[in-house]
Amino acid sequence: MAIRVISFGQLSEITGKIFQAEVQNTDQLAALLRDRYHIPVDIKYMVAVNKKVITNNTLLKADDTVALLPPYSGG
Amino acid sequence: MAIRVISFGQLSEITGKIFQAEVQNTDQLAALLRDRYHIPVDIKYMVAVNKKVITNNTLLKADDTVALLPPYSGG
Amino acid sequence: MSKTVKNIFIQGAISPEFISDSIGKHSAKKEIGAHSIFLGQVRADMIDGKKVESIEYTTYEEMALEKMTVIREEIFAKFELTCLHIYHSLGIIKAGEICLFVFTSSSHRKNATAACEELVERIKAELPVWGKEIMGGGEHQWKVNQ
Amino acid sequence: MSKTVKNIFIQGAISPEFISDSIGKHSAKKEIGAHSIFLGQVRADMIDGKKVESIEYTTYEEMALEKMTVIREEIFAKFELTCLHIYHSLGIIKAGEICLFVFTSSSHRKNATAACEELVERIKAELPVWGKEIMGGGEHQWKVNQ
Repeated sequence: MAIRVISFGQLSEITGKIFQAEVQNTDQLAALLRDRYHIPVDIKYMVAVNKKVITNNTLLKADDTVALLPPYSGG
Repeated sequence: MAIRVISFGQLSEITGKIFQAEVQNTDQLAALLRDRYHIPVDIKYMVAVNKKVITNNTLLKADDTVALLPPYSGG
Repeated sequence: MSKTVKNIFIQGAISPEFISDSIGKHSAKKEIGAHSIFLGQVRADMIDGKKVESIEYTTYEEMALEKMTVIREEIFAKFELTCLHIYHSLGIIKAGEICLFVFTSSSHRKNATAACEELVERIKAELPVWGKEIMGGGEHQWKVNQ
Repeated sequence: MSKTVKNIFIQGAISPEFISDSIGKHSAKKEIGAHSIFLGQVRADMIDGKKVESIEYTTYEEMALEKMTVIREEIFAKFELTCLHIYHSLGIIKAGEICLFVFTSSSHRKNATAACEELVERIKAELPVWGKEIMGGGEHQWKVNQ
């Protein structure tokens, strides 16, 4: 199942702005980011599913939008 | 000895903006304000001699300027 | 000891254009990261069923400017500021118009914000300025700061 | 539940004229006694001997506006405010230009000041916005909020 992932800030330089990920849940996505995109461990980020930040592993549906959010630095 | 007194805010409506007072010290001035100008007791004010607020009875010299300052209400 | 005594008083209301000019002048100071601005606006309070239409401000100017010089120095000593500007209206200011403009700038926000707040409190408490609230029918009452 | 989601984002810098227009619009609201304004200005920081010339801001707009709607409601519930306006720049903002404008108004100063401060803190902590600091030679680094 291909999930749409949007990437922001520093992460968008590594993964590109938008990509498709063949994952069932957010833990699989984290593994993919580590293994395929080689995101350094010192880069912290949060994951939002349909604009809500999640903290535990979350099942994904085909029409979900996942966002990768590095620490905010607005203002 | 005539001392120059400047009056501000509500007090200036009672005493006029500037007046001369024949007093030796600030206690005599307070008595004059009460007796001649009948300043009501519920009107609070501070006294400044040469722009410094005084709290105790203060001797006055001929070239001193005394100011009567009701509670501030700027801003 | 010679201090520069800056005037803070403006005859009449403080216009929004005056404020934007003041803001614009800071674009050359590239170490600034944060501005904090306080504006006092004349309120159309109801007093015993009568509406305040304007406030007439008067001051003991010499004493106020000396006091302001001291406050300015103490604020600069207490907070890390790039600059600090204060303007207070004198004369009749109509309800809805601006009568006080306090403007602090710093590299980081905490200093600008805290300094601005303390300045406003000190201006209201320590500057010999008086406001006469003028009602519709021409009656007036002397403003009391909270 | 239908909420009005207001846009807060502006492409490019926030001009002093935009700020004065915003201030001027409040003269008809005669219950206002105090305005508190916070402005964020892009700082020309030195990073490893290179000067920041601009910051490029990007956002996850849908999420940011939803979050801002919640923050706005919570601030209105917590403080007695007449009104509240927020503008954040997107795109490249040069050092010395203004990138954030937070504006609160109230009948009395404590509410306006406290609300403005809390809004700035929450905007910096909770809005999905990112700043890319662009140096003279074209290098960049991602901004970190303190």
